[in-house]
Amino acid sequence: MLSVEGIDLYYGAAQALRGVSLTAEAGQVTTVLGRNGVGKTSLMRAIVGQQPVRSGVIRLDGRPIQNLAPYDRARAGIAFVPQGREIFPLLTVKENLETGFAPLKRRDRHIPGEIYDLFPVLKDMLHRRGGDLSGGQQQQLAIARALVTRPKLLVLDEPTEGIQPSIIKDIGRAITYLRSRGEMAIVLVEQYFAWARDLCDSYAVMDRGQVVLAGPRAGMVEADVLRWMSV
Amino acid sequence: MLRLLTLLVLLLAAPALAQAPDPYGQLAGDGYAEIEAGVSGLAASGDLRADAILSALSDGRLLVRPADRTLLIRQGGTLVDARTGAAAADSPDLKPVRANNRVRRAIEAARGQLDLASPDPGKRRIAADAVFKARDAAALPALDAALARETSAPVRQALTEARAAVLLARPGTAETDRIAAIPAIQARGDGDAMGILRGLAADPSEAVRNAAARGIAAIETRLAILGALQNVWYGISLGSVLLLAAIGLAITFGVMGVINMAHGEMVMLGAYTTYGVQEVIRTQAPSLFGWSLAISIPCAFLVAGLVGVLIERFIIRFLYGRPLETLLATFGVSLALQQGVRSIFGPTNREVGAPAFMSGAFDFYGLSITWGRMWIIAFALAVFLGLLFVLRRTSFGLKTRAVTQNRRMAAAMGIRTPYVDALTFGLGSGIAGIAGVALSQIDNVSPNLGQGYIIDSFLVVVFGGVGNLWGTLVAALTLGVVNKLAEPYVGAVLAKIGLLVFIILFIQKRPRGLFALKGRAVES
Amino acid sequence: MSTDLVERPDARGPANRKRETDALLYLDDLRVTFDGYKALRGLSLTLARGELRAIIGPNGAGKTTMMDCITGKTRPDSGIALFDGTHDLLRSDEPAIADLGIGRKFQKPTVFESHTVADNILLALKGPRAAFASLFGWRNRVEAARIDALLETVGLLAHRGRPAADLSHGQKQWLEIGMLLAQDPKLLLVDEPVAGMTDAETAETARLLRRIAGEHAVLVVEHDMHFVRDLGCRVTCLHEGAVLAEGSIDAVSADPRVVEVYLGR
Amino acid sequence: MPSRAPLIDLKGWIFLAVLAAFCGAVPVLNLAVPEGSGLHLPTYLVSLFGKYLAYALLAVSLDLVWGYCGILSLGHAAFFALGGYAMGMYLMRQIGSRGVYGNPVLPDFMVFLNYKALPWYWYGFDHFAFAALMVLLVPGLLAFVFGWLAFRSRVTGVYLSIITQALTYALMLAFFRNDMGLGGNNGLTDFKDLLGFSVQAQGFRVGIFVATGVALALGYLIARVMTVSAYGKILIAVRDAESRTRFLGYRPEHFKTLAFTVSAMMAGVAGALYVPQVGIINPGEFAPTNSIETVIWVAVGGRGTLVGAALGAVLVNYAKTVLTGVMPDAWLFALGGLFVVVTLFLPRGLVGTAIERLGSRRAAATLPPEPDIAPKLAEEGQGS
Amino acid sequence: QETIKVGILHSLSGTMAISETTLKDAMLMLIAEQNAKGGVLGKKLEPVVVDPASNWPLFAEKARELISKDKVAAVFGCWTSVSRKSVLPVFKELDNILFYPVQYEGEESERNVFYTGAAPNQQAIPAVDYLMSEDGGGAKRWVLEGTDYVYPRTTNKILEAYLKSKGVKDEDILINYTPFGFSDWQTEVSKIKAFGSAGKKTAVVSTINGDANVPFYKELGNQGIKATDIPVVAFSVGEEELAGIDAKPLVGHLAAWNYFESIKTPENEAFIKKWQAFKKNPKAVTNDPMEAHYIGFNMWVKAVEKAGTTDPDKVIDALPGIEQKNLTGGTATMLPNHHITKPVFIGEIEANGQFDVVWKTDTLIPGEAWSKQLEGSKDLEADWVKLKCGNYNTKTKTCGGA
Ligand SMILES: Nc1ncnc2c1ncn2[C@@H]1O[C@H](COP(=O)(O)OP(=O)(O)OP(=O)(O)O)[C@@H](O)[C@H]1O
Ligand SMILES: Nc1ncnc2c1ncn2[C@@H]1O[C@H](COP(=O)(O)OP(=O)(O)OP(=O)(O)O)[C@@H](O)[C@H]1O
Ligand SMILES: [Mg+2]
Ligand SMILES: [Mg+2]
Repeated sequence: MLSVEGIDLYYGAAQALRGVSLTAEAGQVTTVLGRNGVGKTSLMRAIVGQQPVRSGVIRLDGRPIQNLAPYDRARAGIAFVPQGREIFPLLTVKENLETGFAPLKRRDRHIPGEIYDLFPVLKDMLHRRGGDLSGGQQQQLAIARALVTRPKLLVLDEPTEGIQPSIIKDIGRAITYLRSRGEMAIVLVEQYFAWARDLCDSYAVMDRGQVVLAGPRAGMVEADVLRWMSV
Repeated sequence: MLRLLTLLVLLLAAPALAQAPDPYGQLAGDGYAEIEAGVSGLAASGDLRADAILSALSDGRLLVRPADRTLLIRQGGTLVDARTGAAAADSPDLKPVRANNRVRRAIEAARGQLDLASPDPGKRRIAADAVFKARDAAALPALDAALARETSAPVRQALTEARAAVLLARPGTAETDRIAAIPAIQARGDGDAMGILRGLAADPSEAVRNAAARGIAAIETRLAILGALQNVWYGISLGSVLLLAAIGLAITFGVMGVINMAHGEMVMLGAYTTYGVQEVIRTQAPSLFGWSLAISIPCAFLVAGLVGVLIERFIIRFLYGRPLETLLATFGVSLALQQGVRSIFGPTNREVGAPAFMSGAFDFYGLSITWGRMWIIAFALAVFLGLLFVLRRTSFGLKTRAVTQNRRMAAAMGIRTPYVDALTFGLGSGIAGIAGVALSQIDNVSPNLGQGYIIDSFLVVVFGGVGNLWGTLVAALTLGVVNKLAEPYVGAVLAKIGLLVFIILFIQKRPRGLFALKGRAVES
Repeated sequence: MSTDLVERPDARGPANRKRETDALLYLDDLRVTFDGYKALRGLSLTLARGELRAIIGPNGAGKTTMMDCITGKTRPDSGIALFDGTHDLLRSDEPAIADLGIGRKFQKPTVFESHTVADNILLALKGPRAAFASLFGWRNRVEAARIDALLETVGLLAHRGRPAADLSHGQKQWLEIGMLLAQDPKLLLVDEPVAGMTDAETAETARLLRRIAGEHAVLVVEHDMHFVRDLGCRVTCLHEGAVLAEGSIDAVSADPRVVEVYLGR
Repeated sequence: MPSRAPLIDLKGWIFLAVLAAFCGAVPVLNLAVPEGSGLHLPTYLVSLFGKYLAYALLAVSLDLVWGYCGILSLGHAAFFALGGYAMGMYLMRQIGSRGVYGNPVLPDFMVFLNYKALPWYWYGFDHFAFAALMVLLVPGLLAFVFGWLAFRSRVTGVYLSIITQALTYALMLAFFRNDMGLGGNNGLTDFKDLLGFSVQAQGFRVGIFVATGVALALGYLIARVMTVSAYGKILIAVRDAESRTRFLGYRPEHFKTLAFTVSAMMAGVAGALYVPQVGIINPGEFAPTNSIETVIWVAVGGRGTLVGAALGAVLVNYAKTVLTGVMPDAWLFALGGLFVVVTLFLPRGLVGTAIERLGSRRAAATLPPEPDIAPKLAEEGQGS
Repeated sequence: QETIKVGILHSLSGTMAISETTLKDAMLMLIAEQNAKGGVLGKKLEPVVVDPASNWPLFAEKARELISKDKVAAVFGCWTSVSRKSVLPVFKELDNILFYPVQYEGEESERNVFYTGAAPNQQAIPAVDYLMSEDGGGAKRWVLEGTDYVYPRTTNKILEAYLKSKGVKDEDILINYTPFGFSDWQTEVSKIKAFGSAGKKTAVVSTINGDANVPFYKELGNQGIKATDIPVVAFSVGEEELAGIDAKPLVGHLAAWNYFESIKTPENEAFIKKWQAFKKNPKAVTNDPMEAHYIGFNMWVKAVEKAGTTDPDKVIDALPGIEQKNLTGGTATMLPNHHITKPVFIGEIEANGQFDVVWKTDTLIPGEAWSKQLEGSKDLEADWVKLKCGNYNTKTKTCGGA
């Protein structure tokens, strides 16, 4: 579904990604691991179009998308849960969710009930301003908002940050459920190793802007991965 | 029938003036004094042609042939002799009989007497007022006759007042009559009534003086209350102007965060559009003039909105995330737009006319309410509510708010940000343009029009709390009312200075404006 | 710990009773309402000098709000908050509270973006805070060494000259921790320090905080239960603006109510 | 090592050198070179340059608070004008009995508006020292009181900008009133001499030009001292994340008030030097657009660079002088266009962009990524 | 070929552009016309136009530039008093000539300035006289409504003194000032209305300036104040200003000027025709300050020819005594006090935006630099021919100032 082929990304003069490649398949979870500052977020930004890549190709269903504007990528089926949540602070929770209607056809413009099953707090807070929620509540809202667009590709950048353990478990179940439907490809950036390992079908480990280890979970050697992730 | 009655009345009055000089000759005379005498004479003479001659005079259609000082009336393309009604030949040396204020005043008074017998109650009422103002004793018989047959209550009252005024002004009215006249004047209760009663302070009769003093006291309280209400009304009206001027800015600045110095110029463009529309209507379809403002509204919205979209596409869009620089760029745009309009339309004011429904005033329980202001208030509220609806209830409004709060994330949600940005800026500019249509009715239509409103607009938006439409509404009305309540006491300048100081102090108390949003959502 | 509140009559009369406590931080019955939503509903907590304490609790339980109250950012509707015996936190503003020796790391890292990493630490270093003095005074070499030592601790030595704006999310977290250490406060309030850190870093952070405790009191909010376990300290679980459970990690995590609202199954 | 930036860096040296050369050359070219020579500099240009330098000082003062402290003051014209008025009042008193009515005490406008005695606030202005003190004190005090109130109440961003604008607007209206006893719309004019020198004399014009140059250099140095010290770092921290500094124990209101007050005094001095060179001070100087123009000079030159502010002021005003003469009917297009072009293509202003191009990333990085005036709607609420 | 340069110093942008731009065009027309006649002293005239942008210090700067850099022989310019005050020192210092074409508050006579607009005694006082007369309506109560700046203040001071000398009582005079560019006249107009309803005939003397006039008149119209009730006489509202207002509700309100476009003389008709051709606009209107420039410019030409040089010193000495026919009849003479003699007309507004002259002075009125009504100036006299002084005190027999 998604294939990233040898992209380079720069912030000004500083290079953040060097020839990074990654693939994600429908019905599978691909997890990206790595220490702080190695370029995970940069890779996600490149995929969703928030940061331009200097070279390399990004394909969605075989179509190169690296030159599309972010909103066109969203319309092509990419949804993004950014690191740092990026809730619309002055919109209510409901309105935050409704921003996800933009790429949908008119008849699809409703909020799927399963979202409230997944994150029951949101239902109680529908009319509170997004910015007033607690950190963890915002994180839940960010995931829910991405799901409203019914994406083909869901990009999650550290979705468990600041979330209470029980809900992390719920999110894990949700990801498993979404994967099990087999329609959606999921890219997951995570620091919480054990959790990510249990969820993923394939993995990639990054260091200094490069992918240093990658493969299906079956071939994952925990010690190798952890070596790249310790200081 | 009525005409006949008038004639009768006038004939009855006529003998007293039998020795008077020929009014026709006087009208053809040189000095204004002579012409004035002619007018009064004509009215009093009971001449059936008086009405036609007076209206010709006030329209400048009354001509005099210098050779024999004959008066002629121009009726359409033809000339008739004023005295005989016979057709007359045109000649190049005809001169119009000139009217100045003195003559016009005489005409008004004269027509007042004549119209007292008009079949149209509206006209009779106006006539009664004219008599009230003129206080000409000669009108007394006509007044009495008119009173005797009057059936409409308001006209009756006006006639009674006029009669009382004439009686009080006429020397030699009996004391009892004078005292009897005072309540009618007192009931009128306005400044004019007060003036008349004040004039009685030197009356020889103690009873009259006392009655007048009581009348004055009663009117004074009434006027004080009315004055306060009137000031509130003025305040609301000023507030509505502020609201109109600020409301577009509440979008471009309040919602989008662009420090839009060119906002005033968008207002100006709207006003010039109104001018343009009226010019076209004047030349192409004069009958539509009454609709000119209604037609201008969508035109102004489109013109200013389009310019707004262009500004956004070519300049502002490169500046998101650098809001301060929008100040610089839009200031540049504002200079260029001003000069552009100056180059095209010239530096002087352009005339924008007021359709009939916008002019004049009506009396509302003693408050004088001008139609123009009332429509502007209604219009401002309508624009406000419309905008509120768009922003709060439509999906475009939701997208606008999402984009302005977090452009990058909005794009990631699939919202076409460039499109939303351009339309939002266009909407704000278009609304500024609409405001220009209204402002063209009360202010100069000149290249500087916008400059006069930009500071106040920013003040209103900030005072109300940036990004809060209701705040803008309340702020505009508050500032308007406070300003107008203070103005009669301290004068316009100090009132304005006081208001500015008030805002400065107020912001200390509420650093984020009147209707600041609270909570984490707005903290930085 | 002896943490009871002692109320002594004041010379000025009974209304001005002077309150004293032995605890470093004494919170009693704090209540906070936002637009009708009760974020804190009678929160009470005491922290002894040098104590390390972990706070857990569901999202929205009021943990951050509690820190806001302690640091003067939010004024509670009612309640008592005393620091270091007698200082009434509810009557002081943020700089005064910081001056008393309370430092804070924010849940969302906030650093001075256009300053370099080193300057961020520099600004946080303990020292005089007056405007006029800062015009003329300048930091000495000892402090330079201290800055380097701190940067070493938080692993940002290599980034010392970069503007803080260029750091990644996790690096900013570390920088904030560095700034907090630089302040050398009596009480450290640490809101979710290990969010976004790798497991190794998490363990390292736990060690760091344990080391600091003893000399300083530390209040840590965190959702990472491994980390909380590593801290090896008393744990307080908040729920709906009040304390739900308090005790050792084992006791708290075995509490069925905590499992129900927080840990999940 | 967080080393202290040098008091005068490279661009500072260049700036001071150019300024010194300018202040040295102008008198020579004007006084020493004979009038017929092609090199001769006419006196009117000396005054014109002097005016630019006064504006440059105003721009530097604004940059101090805007560039380093994030206070976008739209009211600096007020401080400038107040300084100008203080100087103007001194100059008026120097006229003595040489006014048209020959009144030894009352300025002309008071005579013909029937003033019987000098209003109290005119006392003392016959002494230069007093007037000079007022040039500093009046703007300084106003800025102190205003700043203290506003900063303590945490009025920031656009709210602050707009109330500074309201301040200058209110002052403008007040000074336009004839009852203020300051000449109303006509302001103060027809100056004769300053410290005994005739303001018309060529020597005086050169002298005050040089004095303005020196004041500019001093102003620059003061601003540098303030910005390179620890104070300056804290100022920038306040600009970037004011509330965060509070949690570190700083009191932002103190820092801001100090900078604002010093800046206002500098603006006052600029105004005082400006008035004798242009020969008039009138309430129009309080006009909000003047403040906005000052902001624009700074932006054109490069915010947060000080040198850029001075350069921007000189360049924009020079452009204005030339354009109003060369293309009187269309100069606004040119000037407006210039502003647009600068924003679009030189986002950090002339000097800022030059520094960036020269690769000195660090210096340029003192600019915040997101200036703080606009309503911060886009920011996430969970911060701090 | 060598030319004689003439400076034109009128704002082409900013708030004053609305009034001053026309004067720039008028000057260009006059110069072109003179050149067509062969120029002056055998040389062509070359206009130098600059834009002081309604900014007073910029006026001084531009004046300096015109004189020092462009070496103009004379400057025609300024509108507001403050702009004149701003350039005065420059003209004195550099010894050049300014022709100032606008009615002003008086109280000034400078060697380098020639005042071709009206002094208060040439506009304000005749207007009040008219309104007091039987023809004018016999006003007994007065509202002096002005913009708060020196011209209205001084004019109103003079008028107040004058009215009192005519027996008008204090309570029958209402003086009110509003700021520049004032646009919300509701309160002020209602105040006038109330003041005027006290039984005595009331008139308003308006010294409202510039942009504020349009909203003022619009509000008058809206509140239904007709000229027959309360006439308003204005000193700054001319044909040009009326072009921006729908004049129908204003018929009968008055203006006092020394020139009206509607006055029928052969000179005026020719002038209007030339102007409309020059502007390529058959609707272009002429006004009083334009005539002032017309007079001033022609006087300057004559003086240059008389002096045989454009040297300002010589021209200044040659100017007093020069005569020039007015466009409205009669001949203006430059007086020793550098003001000119003028006829005064009172016109009533007509529906087409023109004025109908309802009254005029029998003779030309000489402009007075110093008002006889004001305490401080009644002893002053200006005479640049004999006394060589602009403010000679007839009591102390000294020339004031330096
Ligand atoms: N906006 C930016 N400007 C300049 N450099 C940046 C920017 N954002 C990130 N970087 C740099 O790019 C590198 C990669 O950052 P990125 O945010 O992708 O890391 P990450 O792997 O997501 O880290 P973390 O786990 O801390 O979130 C880092 O060295 C960081 O300093
Ligand atoms: N300004 C506000 N307006 C309305 N509700 C608010 C406001 N601030 C906080 N809240 C609510 O108060 C509750 C407590 O928030 P707080 O941030 O203290 O939670 P927390 O315990 O820190 O959660 P997390 O673990 O997710 O960070 C939340 O439900 C939040 O939505
Ligand atoms: Mg990241
Ligand atoms: Mg929290």
